Amino acid sequence: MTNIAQRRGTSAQAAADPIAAMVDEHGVLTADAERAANVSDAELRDLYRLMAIARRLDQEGVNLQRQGEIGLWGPINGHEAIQIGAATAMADADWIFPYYRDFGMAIARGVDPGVALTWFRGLNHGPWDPRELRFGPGIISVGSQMPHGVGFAIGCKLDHEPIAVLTCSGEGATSTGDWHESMNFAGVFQAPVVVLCENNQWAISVPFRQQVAGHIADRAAGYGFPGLRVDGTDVLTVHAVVRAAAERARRGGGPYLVEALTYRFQPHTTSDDPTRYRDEADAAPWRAKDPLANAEARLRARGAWDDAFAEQTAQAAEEAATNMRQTLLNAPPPHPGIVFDQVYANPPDSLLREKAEFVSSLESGGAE
Amino acid sequence: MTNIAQRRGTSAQAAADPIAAMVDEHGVLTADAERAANVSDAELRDLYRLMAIARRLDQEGVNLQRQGEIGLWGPINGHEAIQIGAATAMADADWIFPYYRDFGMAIARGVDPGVALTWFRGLNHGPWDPRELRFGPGIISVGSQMPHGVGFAIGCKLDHEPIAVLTCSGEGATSTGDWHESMNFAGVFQAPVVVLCENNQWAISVPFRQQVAGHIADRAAGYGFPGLRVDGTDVLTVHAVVRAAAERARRGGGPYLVEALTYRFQPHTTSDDPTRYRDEADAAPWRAKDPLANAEARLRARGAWDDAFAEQTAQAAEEAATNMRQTLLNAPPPHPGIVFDQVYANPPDSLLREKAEFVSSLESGGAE
Amino acid sequence: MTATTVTLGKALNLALHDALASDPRVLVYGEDIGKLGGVFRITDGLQAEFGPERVFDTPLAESTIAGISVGLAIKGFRPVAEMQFDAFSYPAFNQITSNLAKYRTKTGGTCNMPVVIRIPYGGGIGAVEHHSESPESYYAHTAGLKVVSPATPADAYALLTAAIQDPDPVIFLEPKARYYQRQELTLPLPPEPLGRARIARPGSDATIIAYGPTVAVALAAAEGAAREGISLEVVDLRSLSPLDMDTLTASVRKTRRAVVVHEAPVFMGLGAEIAARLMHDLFDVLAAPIERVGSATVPYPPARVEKLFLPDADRVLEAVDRIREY
Amino acid sequence: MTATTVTLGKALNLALHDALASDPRVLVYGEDIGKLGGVFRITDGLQAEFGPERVFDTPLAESTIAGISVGLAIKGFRPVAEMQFDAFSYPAFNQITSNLAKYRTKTGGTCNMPVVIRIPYGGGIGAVEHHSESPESYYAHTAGLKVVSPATPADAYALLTAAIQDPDPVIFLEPKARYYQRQELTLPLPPEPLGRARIARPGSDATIIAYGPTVAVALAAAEGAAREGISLEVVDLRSLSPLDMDTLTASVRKTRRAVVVHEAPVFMGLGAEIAARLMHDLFDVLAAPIERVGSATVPYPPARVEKLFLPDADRVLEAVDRIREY
Ligand SMILES: Cc1ncc(C[n+]2csc(CCOP(=O)(O)OP(=O)(O)O)c2C)c(N)n1
Ligand SMILES: Cc1ncc(C[n+]2csc(CCOP(=O)(O)OP(=O)(O)O)c2C)c(N)n1
Ligand SMILES: [Mg+2]
Ligand SMILES: [Mg+2]
Repeated sequence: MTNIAQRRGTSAQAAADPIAAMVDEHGVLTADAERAANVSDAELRDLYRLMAIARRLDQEGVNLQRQGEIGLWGPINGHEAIQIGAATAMADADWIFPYYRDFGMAIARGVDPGVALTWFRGLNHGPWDPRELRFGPGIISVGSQMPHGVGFAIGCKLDHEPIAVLTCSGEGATSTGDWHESMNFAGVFQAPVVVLCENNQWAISVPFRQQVAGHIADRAAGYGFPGLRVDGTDVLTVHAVVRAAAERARRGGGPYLVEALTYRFQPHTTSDDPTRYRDEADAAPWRAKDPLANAEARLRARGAWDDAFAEQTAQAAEEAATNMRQTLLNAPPPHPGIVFDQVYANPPDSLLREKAEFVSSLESGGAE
Repeated sequence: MTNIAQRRGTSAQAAADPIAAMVDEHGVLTADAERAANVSDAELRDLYRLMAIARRLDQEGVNLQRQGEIGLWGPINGHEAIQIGAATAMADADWIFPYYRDFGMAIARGVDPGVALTWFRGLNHGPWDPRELRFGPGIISVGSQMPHGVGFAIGCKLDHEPIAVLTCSGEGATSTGDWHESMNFAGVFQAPVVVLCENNQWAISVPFRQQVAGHIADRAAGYGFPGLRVDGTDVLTVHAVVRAAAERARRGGGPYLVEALTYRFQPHTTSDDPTRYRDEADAAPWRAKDPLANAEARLRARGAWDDAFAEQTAQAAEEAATNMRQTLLNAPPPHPGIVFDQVYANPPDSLLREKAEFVSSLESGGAE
Repeated sequence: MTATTVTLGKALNLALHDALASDPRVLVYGEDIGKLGGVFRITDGLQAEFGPERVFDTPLAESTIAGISVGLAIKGFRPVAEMQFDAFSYPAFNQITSNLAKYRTKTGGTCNMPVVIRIPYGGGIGAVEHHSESPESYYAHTAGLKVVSPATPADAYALLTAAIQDPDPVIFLEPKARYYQRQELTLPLPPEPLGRARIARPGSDATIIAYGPTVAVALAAAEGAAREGISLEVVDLRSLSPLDMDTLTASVRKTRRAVVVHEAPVFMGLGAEIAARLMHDLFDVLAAPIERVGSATVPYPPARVEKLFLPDADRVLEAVDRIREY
Repeated sequence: MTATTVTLGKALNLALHDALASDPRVLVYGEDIGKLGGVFRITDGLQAEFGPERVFDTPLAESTIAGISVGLAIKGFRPVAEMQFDAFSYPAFNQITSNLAKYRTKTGGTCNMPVVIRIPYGGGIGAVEHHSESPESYYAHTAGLKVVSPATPADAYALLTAAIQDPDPVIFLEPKARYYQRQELTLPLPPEPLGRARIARPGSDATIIAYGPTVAVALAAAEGAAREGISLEVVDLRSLSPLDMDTLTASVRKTRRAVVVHEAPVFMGLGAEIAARLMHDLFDVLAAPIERVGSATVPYPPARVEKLFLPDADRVLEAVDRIREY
């Protein structure tokens, strides 16, 4: 019986993984890989601009929550490089299946920020048409978006279309059964999927080491495909690595896991009080790794940073914040009847009757 | 940020794993390890005897099903070395959380075979008291026994008791969310658990390569503990490796995954028709690896095999089969009222009333 | 288009076949549904005919079997996923309730979910635990799903066809104990619109409301009652969510008496909703309270005693006696 | 033992505290229940006092949170596990229904399962989806579980204490919108035996049956009705499975009219079982059909419109009008 020796040799495989070779021991793009990735100064500036806008809008999200205009906000501070780097790495025809915190991805993908926030204003459960921007809804039931992305990717393969799918989650989500089952499906069906884990070290109050046994990137080997841990505070690294993994997927290379490390600098959401469970000092080593400062340093090193750019960017971010607020505050409240309309494409008569009664009782002031 | 470099070094860890060093590249105990394991000839004969009995009883299970005495039988043919080797490797105070196919473990652990079969005769859902033999019920909802074993193991750790827990499943079960979640819990809580995967290459009609992406033993590294693939047709290997893993767990060494390779020589259950999905030829390479023949060869090599032993063993197996049949056929049918009694330790009045009505309607012949 | 006698199981198989043949976007998948053809052979021959890209085995993971159907639906497929047995749909419960049932709402009504989850259900087959459950209450209570169960080969074909064509998620409950029930059919039958109950037998003295596996029980009871000169009307729900209250109300308005029969425990079973509604809507019409016949409030019992817990014609007739004597 | 004013949330916290203090086998665990004290602070301070071996955070995996409770119970612990929100108990559905509820049966009555699964439930808090559901029907329909929900700080303490002491699995549903409701209590209260409803307000013209979050709604309705000279009796179920039919029947026998109020969709909600039973058992007594007030047959709506779907005193009073005018 030679089965025992038949192992696919995961370490050999890792060594043979050209994507792994793109990063150094700190998970940062090597100089060679940076050259090969060929991200122009203009493109890098675009990434920076998107990150700066994302950060400003994120802050505005916090403000809006404090002002009572939205019910909840889950800050993305610390995730800018991952979300902007990864979302922009996907081709237009590619798909992204995000999780609730992927606001940065949403705006990079073209979702109107003010519209995105109507979700947290309680006007709806999800304000965009996924097919319009090839961007799924922000899933809240942790980990449960994974099978959607993998299923979609299997569909792309069945359709023989060169489409790659990015599925996103936090590191806490890797503890869920759905995460594992999907990883296994991805491997078994060799689905064209890039599995992105935004490891911000915390799942609400639970730190990484109490959440995850072993290491996330290491788990990919157990599913027969490569996994790579990268510096999630460096937008260029995330962008280049995810782009390479997506290309590989489109070429039929199968799934790839990217674990991007960063830190959740803010509370889990505006409802959270991190002083109960972590020290400010915990964040200290990460402060030096701010995604925006990192990107700025890269631009400066390239000589692609100047005051005019900085100013334009700040202005663009400010404008975006104003627009977001305005769009949000102008968003009309939903007609309650829509709650009935959205459930089924082919609603049962009984539901139509229920709606009619509901609406007429509203109109007669009955239900209120 | 040195996090990236902080990896626990899974390959380094594997190299440092003294249990992994016990087996050769075929997953078979090395001569050195065999000496160190110090399993006496008498003990090896006991293992053989249990396996022979298990095989004979397994055949009797098939017979009884064909004769309509039980509704279903899930043959263990091919699993004898794993089940007997592993069950006997656990100390008396240790616990085993089996799955439905672990009949060999049950009898090794002391469950009366005829009583065990009352389950498949439809007399009950599980005929033994787990605490009596420290042997859990045979769980049918695939993979869902894993959290029970890990939970119990966490309990042992909380109680500071040197108890190891063996949790068992097939390879199909590794696809379930519960398997993964439990592996992660085991790693996070450093639970004293030996996770045994009885990889018989088939989950009903689905072959290993369509079931499992990557390799099962490789997955342990992703949870931060070691995993080892062993020859599941060699009882001595399984016994020695599981024993070492259990000792390690009792000493606080944490979880260990053992993937034991074998082949399901028989149909999934007596309801199954494998001719629809596999060729007899598939089994051919495995035929040479029959667990009983393997053990006999080991005994012969030690000069511990003789005709008297062979005959005594065959006779013991025959007797066991007769006893099993007799016990089974003599088992009294359950009083239907017991179905009410077993649900709650503290049953609601309403259920007691329901039972009373049910019983009185039975007695008046009403419900039939 | 000639009449043939088919079993309920075969009718399901033919419906899947014809759906695969007529719509290239239909996919069939689940555990052991490929070469094996499913443990009940409902998918027999489909992989051989339509290939392993359209009919495929999955790993053993019900949550993700349900979960990929969401992604595949967005990609424009019409997934028909099988859960091997009733209780093995429970690992998929979160995907079904939190995602499948709510995805259209979550996407502002933009993403339809034309997904069918097929589940063999019910008992009486002498099986071990977890293989004989009646999970319909769980799904019927979940807004966003449609829940259907056929009781005859004709409906098996026509309702499964409609379920696959429907743009919304359908939990399709197959009465596994009736897979071998036969009927002469002229196929293909037109799809049967979801949501409509069927008068399985007209009658006037009382209405027996049943679905799936208990329709045959109700018919047997009606047969027995007829011998005693009692005329029972049998309504086969077919759709468990929504309920066809028009048909139910019309029948019970006429008979003024009703019994609901299902295998699930009476407590919080579908009979609760039906009884509550009928007694509410026909409060002044009813001559007797609505009776419910179902299982006791216990986990599904071991095979040896299961028959004592399952509804049978006698228990239905006792209930009929109670309401006729009321 | 002096009287203090505590919130419902604090009463739960004190019950957990006292259980941990009095029984060394009690364990408390779940997501974020340690240092954070739970997202609602129900476990506040417990880890600090009882240490991380008895009060601990788990990884984010509800199925295994429920699943380890089975193993820990066999090991002789009394696990009290928290699901962070209602809909996040769904990933644990298989462990709860297939294992926890059936384990005693599966082991021939030998292994008790003294496990409490705490679940904050219900809506009205302006939350995003999955945070406002009412899953009680799912659990109440599952034989082998007991399902409990307190409506007052006193009951929160007394019922949680009893649930932890009970040898069987209890799904303990906490009305999260009422965590801040206050009451003056003299603690420790004796445990309140599970299975008994409570007359929250005596009355004579109709019975309002409520539980958890809707008890306050029912009381407000009764208050409003009283101003118009109508006397409503409010029954707080406390136990959703089993139901205390004796108390319910006695009340409705007296009032001859009843309304059941819950936040869950009316369709297959607990009101169905209650209405079906009361109309069955009191068929000749009732002066009007039992009314049910609950949510529409839709996924829980977005925060901005949720109030329109939740039962309020006006909707209860409209239902009362309907049955009084009947
Ligand atoms: C199934 C489920 N369980 C629990 C929750 C509550 N919850 C929301 S976010 C969260 C932590 C998630 O952590 P992680 O995956 O690391 O993502 P992050 O929020 O850090 O970006 C928890 C427990 C949930 N939303 N879904
Ligand atoms: C959750 C669940 N899904 C499906 C089944 C049906 N089923 C019973 S055994 C089995 C295959 C299990 O294969 P494996 O884990 O390899 O164990 P083996 O039977 O080969 O020993 C399946 C699909 C089940 N029992 N439980
Ligand atoms: Mg995180
Ligand atoms: Mg197997």
